[in-house]
Amino acid sequence: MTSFQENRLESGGLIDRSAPLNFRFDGKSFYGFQGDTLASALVANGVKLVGRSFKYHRPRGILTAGSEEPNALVELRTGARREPNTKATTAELYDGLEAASQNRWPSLRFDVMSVNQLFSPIFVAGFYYKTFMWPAKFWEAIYEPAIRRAAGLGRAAGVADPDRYDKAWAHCDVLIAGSGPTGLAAALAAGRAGARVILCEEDFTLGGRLLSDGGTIDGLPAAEWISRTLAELATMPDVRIMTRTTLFGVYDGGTYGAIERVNDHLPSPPEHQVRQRLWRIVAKRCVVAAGAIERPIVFAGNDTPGVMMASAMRTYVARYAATPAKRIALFTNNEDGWRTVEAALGAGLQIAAVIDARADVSPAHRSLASKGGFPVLHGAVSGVDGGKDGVRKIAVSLAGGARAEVEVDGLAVSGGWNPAVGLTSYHRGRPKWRDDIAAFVPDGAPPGMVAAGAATGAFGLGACLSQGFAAGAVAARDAGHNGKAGTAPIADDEAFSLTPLWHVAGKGKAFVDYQHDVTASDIELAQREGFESVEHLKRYTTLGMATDQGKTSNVAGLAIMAEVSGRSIPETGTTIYRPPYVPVAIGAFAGHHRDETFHATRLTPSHHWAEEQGAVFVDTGLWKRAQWYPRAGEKDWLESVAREVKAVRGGVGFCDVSTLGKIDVHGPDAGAFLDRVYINTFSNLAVGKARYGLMLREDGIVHDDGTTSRLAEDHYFLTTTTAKAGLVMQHLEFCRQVLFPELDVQLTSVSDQWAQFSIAGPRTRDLLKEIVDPAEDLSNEGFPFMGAREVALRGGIKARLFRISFSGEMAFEISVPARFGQAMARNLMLAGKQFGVTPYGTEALGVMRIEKGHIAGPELNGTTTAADLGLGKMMSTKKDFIGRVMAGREALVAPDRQVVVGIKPTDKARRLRSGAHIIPKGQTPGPDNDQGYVTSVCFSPTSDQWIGLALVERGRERIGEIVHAHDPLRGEDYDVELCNPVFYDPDGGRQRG
Amino acid sequence: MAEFSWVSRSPLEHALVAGAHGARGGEAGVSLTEIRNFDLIQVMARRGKAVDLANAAKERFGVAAPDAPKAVQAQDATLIWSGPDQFFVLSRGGKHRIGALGQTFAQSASLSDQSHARVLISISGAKARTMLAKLSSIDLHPAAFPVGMAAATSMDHTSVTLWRGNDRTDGQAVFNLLVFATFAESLWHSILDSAAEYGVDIKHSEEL
Amino acid sequence: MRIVCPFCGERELGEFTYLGDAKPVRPAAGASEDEVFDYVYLRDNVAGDTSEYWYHGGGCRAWLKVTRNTLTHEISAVEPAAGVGARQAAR
Amino acid sequence: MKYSIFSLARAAFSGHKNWQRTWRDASPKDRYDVVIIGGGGHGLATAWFLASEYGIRNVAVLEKGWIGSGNAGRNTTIIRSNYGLPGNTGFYELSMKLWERMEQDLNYNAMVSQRGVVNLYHSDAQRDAYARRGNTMRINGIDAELLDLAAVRKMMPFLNFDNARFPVQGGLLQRRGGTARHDAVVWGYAHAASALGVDIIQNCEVTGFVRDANGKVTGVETSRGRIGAGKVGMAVAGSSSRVAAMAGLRLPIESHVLQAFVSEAIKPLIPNVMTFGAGHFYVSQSDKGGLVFGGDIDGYNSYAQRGNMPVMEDVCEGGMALMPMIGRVRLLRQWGGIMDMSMDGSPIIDKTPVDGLYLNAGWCYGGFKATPGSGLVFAHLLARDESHAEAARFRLDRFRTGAMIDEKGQGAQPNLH
Repeated sequence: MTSFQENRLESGGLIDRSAPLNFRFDGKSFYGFQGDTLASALVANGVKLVGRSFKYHRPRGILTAGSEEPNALVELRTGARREPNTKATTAELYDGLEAASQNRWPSLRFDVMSVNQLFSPIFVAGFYYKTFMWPAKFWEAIYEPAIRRAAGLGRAAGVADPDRYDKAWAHCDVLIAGSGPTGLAAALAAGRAGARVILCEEDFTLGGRLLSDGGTIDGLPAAEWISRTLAELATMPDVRIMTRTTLFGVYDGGTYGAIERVNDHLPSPPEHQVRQRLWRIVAKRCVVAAGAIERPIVFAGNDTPGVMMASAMRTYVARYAATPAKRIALFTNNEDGWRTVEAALGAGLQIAAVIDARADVSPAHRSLASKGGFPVLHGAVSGVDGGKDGVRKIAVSLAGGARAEVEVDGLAVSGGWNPAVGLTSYHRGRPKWRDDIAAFVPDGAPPGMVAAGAATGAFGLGACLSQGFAAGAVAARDAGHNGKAGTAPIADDEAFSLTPLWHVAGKGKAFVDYQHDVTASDIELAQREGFESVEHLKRYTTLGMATDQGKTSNVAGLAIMAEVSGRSIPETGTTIYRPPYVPVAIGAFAGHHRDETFHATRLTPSHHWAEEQGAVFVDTGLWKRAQWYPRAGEKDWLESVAREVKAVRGGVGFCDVSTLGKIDVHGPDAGAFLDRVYINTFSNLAVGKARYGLMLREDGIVHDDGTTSRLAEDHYFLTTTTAKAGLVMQHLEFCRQVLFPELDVQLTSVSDQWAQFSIAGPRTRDLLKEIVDPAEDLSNEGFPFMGAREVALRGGIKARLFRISFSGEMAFEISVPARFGQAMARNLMLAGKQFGVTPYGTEALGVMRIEKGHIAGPELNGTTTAADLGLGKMMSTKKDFIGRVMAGREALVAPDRQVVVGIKPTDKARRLRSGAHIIPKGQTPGPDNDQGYVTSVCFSPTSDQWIGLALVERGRERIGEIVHAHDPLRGEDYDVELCNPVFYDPDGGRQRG
Repeated sequence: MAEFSWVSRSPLEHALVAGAHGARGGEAGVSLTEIRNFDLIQVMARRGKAVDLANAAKERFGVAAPDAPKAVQAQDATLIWSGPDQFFVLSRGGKHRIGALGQTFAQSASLSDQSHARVLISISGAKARTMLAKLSSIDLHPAAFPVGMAAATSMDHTSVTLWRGNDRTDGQAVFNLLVFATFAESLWHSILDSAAEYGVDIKHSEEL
Repeated sequence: MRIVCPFCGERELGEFTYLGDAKPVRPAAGASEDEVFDYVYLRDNVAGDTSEYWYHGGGCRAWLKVTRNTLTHEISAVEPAAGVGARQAAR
Repeated sequence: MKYSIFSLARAAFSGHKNWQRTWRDASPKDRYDVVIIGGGGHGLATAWFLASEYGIRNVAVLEKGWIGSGNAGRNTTIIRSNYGLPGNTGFYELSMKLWERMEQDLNYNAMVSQRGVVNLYHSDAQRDAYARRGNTMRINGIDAELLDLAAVRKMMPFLNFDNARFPVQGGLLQRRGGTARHDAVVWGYAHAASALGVDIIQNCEVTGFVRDANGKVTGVETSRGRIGAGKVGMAVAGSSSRVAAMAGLRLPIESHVLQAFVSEAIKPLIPNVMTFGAGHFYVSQSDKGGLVFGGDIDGYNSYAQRGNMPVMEDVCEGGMALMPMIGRVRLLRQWGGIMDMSMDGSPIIDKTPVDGLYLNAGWCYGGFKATPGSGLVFAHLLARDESHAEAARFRLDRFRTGAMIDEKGQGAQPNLH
């Protein structure tokens, strides 16, 4: 076993050399150390070529060391855990890590699609809008599939994600994004003041740029200051530090989104643990200490592997003790870039030259150059010689016009720094331009948020510390904490002088957006064609739309657009900043809401009893309801349902109807209240009686129906349909609190309090006599149809008994407190055994309601009126009620409306299906004679044929007419007769008997 | 004539398996206890009678009924705020039934029996807050949610009543949760899922 | 978004249900079809501060009247929907 | 310049130096026969149809920002004509037929991709509702197929069939439905309309209407001065109420935010457009590789063009419930568009009570797919002063008469449509 890493320094860095980690990249085995990212480990192993670009399949190397990386994207892990487009620069190395390069075939080094580069003169921005139009059919057949195959980057696993996710809430006074000097100083100040603090850091180590750039704070080396600070923060119980956590968005009311990569640094999450957790953080104040991102300079060949951001290069050297190159040049337009030279020299690397675009270089750097024995060239890099094995030579255009060449195997580039303005701009804020640093800085922020440090363009260490500290103190004070914050940490400010340089003219492709292969000439072309608005530019060229979200490309792109369109950069403006700050796994947003736990499940009081009986369940909203109870030997559900229906019609059966919404309406004005919400009158309902009610929406359309009983002078018990239970409660509360606050009425949902069963069939009374206390009079006189009252049951419990019927049979509904629901089901079986009692499910319930012509969900579809349903006469003319006026509009009372009618096939053996349309007999179906449709159907064991309900134009006037049921979707066409919707016992004798 | 037995069954009877759940080794981070034998009556002031209701409550329970999201401990009942001008009376089974309370509040309130409509779960342990943060958007920090604080809120899109009871003898906070009966099994599984990584100790009790 | 329920305190958006503009007042019994049409269908749809009905269904079940800016989502006032006056009268 | 592979190849030889602007950058004239407010897909399509079908070329399209900056550039690119109620059915099919010839009409590749739209169902009731709708489509000559579970499995084997809370039972398929590249639609209409003489005027915000003594609209005040007009057409979905208010009109419309999301680009994974029937989630995959998805509106009036987290979570929950294979795919960007939610969920294309002012509004979610159809029927109304046969039901007074076109049956509650 060897852990030889050719580009690893002997000492230094924040890696644990005692913990070697094995990993594979494109099948080849390597070693890195604990503390590495995949990118730093690849650097340490001398791997330069890591990916291929999106369009031209150009060889690409690692450009950055952070979440702004456009090039070094890999497929991480294998099998069901394969993650496409993972940034090697943020992937924490673990033992056994497997990664593969993307968007290449057959291999990274020999990629057939790199032939695209030959066609690059044609594959310019927006070329596809101008071609692939002929012949029209070829788009879907040929062009588009080819484009789709070529596009995209990595491959998703294509199978269910085996890992778990969850979501959590957190609350604090001060939320801090970033743990660099600014963030740590802010945490110190806020924590000392007594505030509840949450600090989020996307890295796995705290310190931000201090980890790469070092420095001296309060007289201590940066590393020591970090440990001292963390030790102090650890003593504060209300300061919470979350590493591997990125704050990705800000939402209204001080709610922030953050993603915690709980176990991504392991091969797979430990048992019972999640892979990632989505945080919703509610913060009174937020300090954005997200730092800044170094930006490239656009020049020909700037995408050659080995060209790297200057700050990234010193991160690899200083933090990871990994050397991206042996002989490097620096191309900079600012003072900060020189720090890479210092770091490289410190690590013993060779500096071939510094190309500084500025007219002048500081005396300190000039002497550094002479001491280090390398030249300082005033000019710009205008070309790169090299290929998939990396940079070999760079061409330099010197300020005087001469050219020079420098042999190097690595080029560090610094075009200046862009403050991370994302979080401050996500509420459609537009950052403002600052000439002195040639960058956009935040201009205001969402309420409660403030930026500090490099995120505002204050790049010096001293400024970061003092700004961060001040921001933390103010945030704590604003959140109501006035404890002593003490003094701010102190450090010097480094010089930062910059001469803007965005683009170096030269031959060859000069990349602005590396990942999407957008070049400087693409931007020029976009301008020429009128796509001058930055939003048009973005959309036409795809600039900034890649997985790096334009972090390295956007500002350079608009600077070039400004140049070619003759506007200033601020005039050109930025595109709208949109969350998330880094791409976030969709699984994390879902948390545990997937598979069977996607939504909650509601169980009826008799659920587990029904399960024991072998019931088949159906989802009704969130409910699981027994759909039917199959018995051995039954060949299909139709047979089971027919048996259940016959058992009810011929004897007795029962069904759990607890899913109906149940509402206690209390108070002296309860009756008056119900008069206003129902179309019919309830204030005159006698105590001990039930009545069917229909309520409208204010627009005159039917809202819901159900029976309401008067249990006492000031107490009604209202039922709703299962589907509308919540909505009706909300509506009634609106009526009570907002529309009619003068009424003394109180509402409570008692849906969960009562287990309610429908007991139906000619033997119902016999069954009830077994279970109800013999003192109760259940005779037709003692308990007439639509009676409702409390009764005692044998064994001592009280029940509410309602003589109502949905099936059309002699029937009661009985309610017992819900914890007796299971006992009730068992007792009904016991009491009814001698009468052949049969439990029935929702299917049989549906069959019997259709046989009886009762309306339900398919007819109450949100567009039907009371009259459409045949209930127009219920509308009281003597009172105001919700929906009364709008129900009278001309189109709602038009004579040709589609109204509920019964249908039966003329061929008795024919099956009906819902959704078939009704066409006059003998006519060819078309939009002009489409007269309605079939809403509900069933096989009626009672009629021994299929029957149904339909909404048909003028249907009630056409009873007896033969029409055509047209069902082209299922290839069926047949004649049906329009008939009375009440197929069973039309005069209602059975339910009254 | 058949003999009918009326066994009261908790909606959690099927789902609750007493013992350990989730991560093992070390003390369970979360303790869950279902309390099974209670009366729960919703009391709602009639129009213009809030003051009368308060007086009647004070007379019966010796404490003022809560007029803000709080749970007030009386000698043999807990009065839990459930909305403007309304509260729950939670008591050990049989102590304060709706019939008896109906007389107390006959002049001032409407009553609705919710004894069977809810399940009562008591949650405690070193990781109770951490676990609840996955389900509840309420700030449960000791300063924000002290003993006696209550909330009508939602967990996992399900309405619940949450309040902080007296601390355990070992000083751990106790969170009480009233959950709608028909949602109880579902929310129970969500709680177990959320708590599994900390280790869970599960039991039930007839004692309030 | 978070709404400060006057009864429960600050709560997250998911506990609330939106109804709409609170400005239109339900016409009294006997109002004409035109008046009711206006109430049911026409909206100012203001870009800026607007008063609207929200239901704290995931909490105390109170209907609230919320003053909110539709351009920024900032909430400047919340009161019980029946109005503070009506509520006091009710007590 | 005619676009083709040949012109592209020729241009390549000259280093692409000779391309002209895709549309002319016009300055406002004093007066136009028709002024259209709103340089989105609808406004530009209206201008193109006015010029190409109705011979009215003295037309200006006024856009307060950059063309396509409203919902045309902020949608999920889906096209379909699977509507179930008279009025919508015929109109959206008219639009679909225009999509099918758009590229040839405009000489611009808008990447109309008829990859199929499947609405999944999870219950018998949903199946029945889709059967009703699919049969309506067939009766109107529109393609529709009802898929059973086996057919869905075959077409989309990657869905969660095994342990779903609401198992998929089947779907309603419209094969001719699909997607189109939204920005290209805008640019294509701008390109073709500009070539026929239409003035496209960006950065020109309408600040008021000019009315004559009789109240007739005779022009508009703008940030670039007064512009006279024979007729003024509004196509400003998202801002309809605000613009109408300048003419003293109140509309049966509310503005709501609808979010959409796109993932990182990945190799082809999802072949068609799918809607989840047991939650709020729909998805397609762009030609560039991103999964483009969305769900329900946030649910409250908003002009903020950005959404909140609960809906974002709700959408991803739907996505994971339907296809748990997308768990590790990362969401790259989220944005919000302002929906012109009408009181019945269907659009309004009609004259207004103000003489000379014409309204195209209330598109709810249907705006993008309606683009070409909307352009044609609105151009017809502006040119002929009468409704196009396929838009005759999109009347402004239908709420007053009760002749609503309410596909979802939610009534006067815009946020539920």
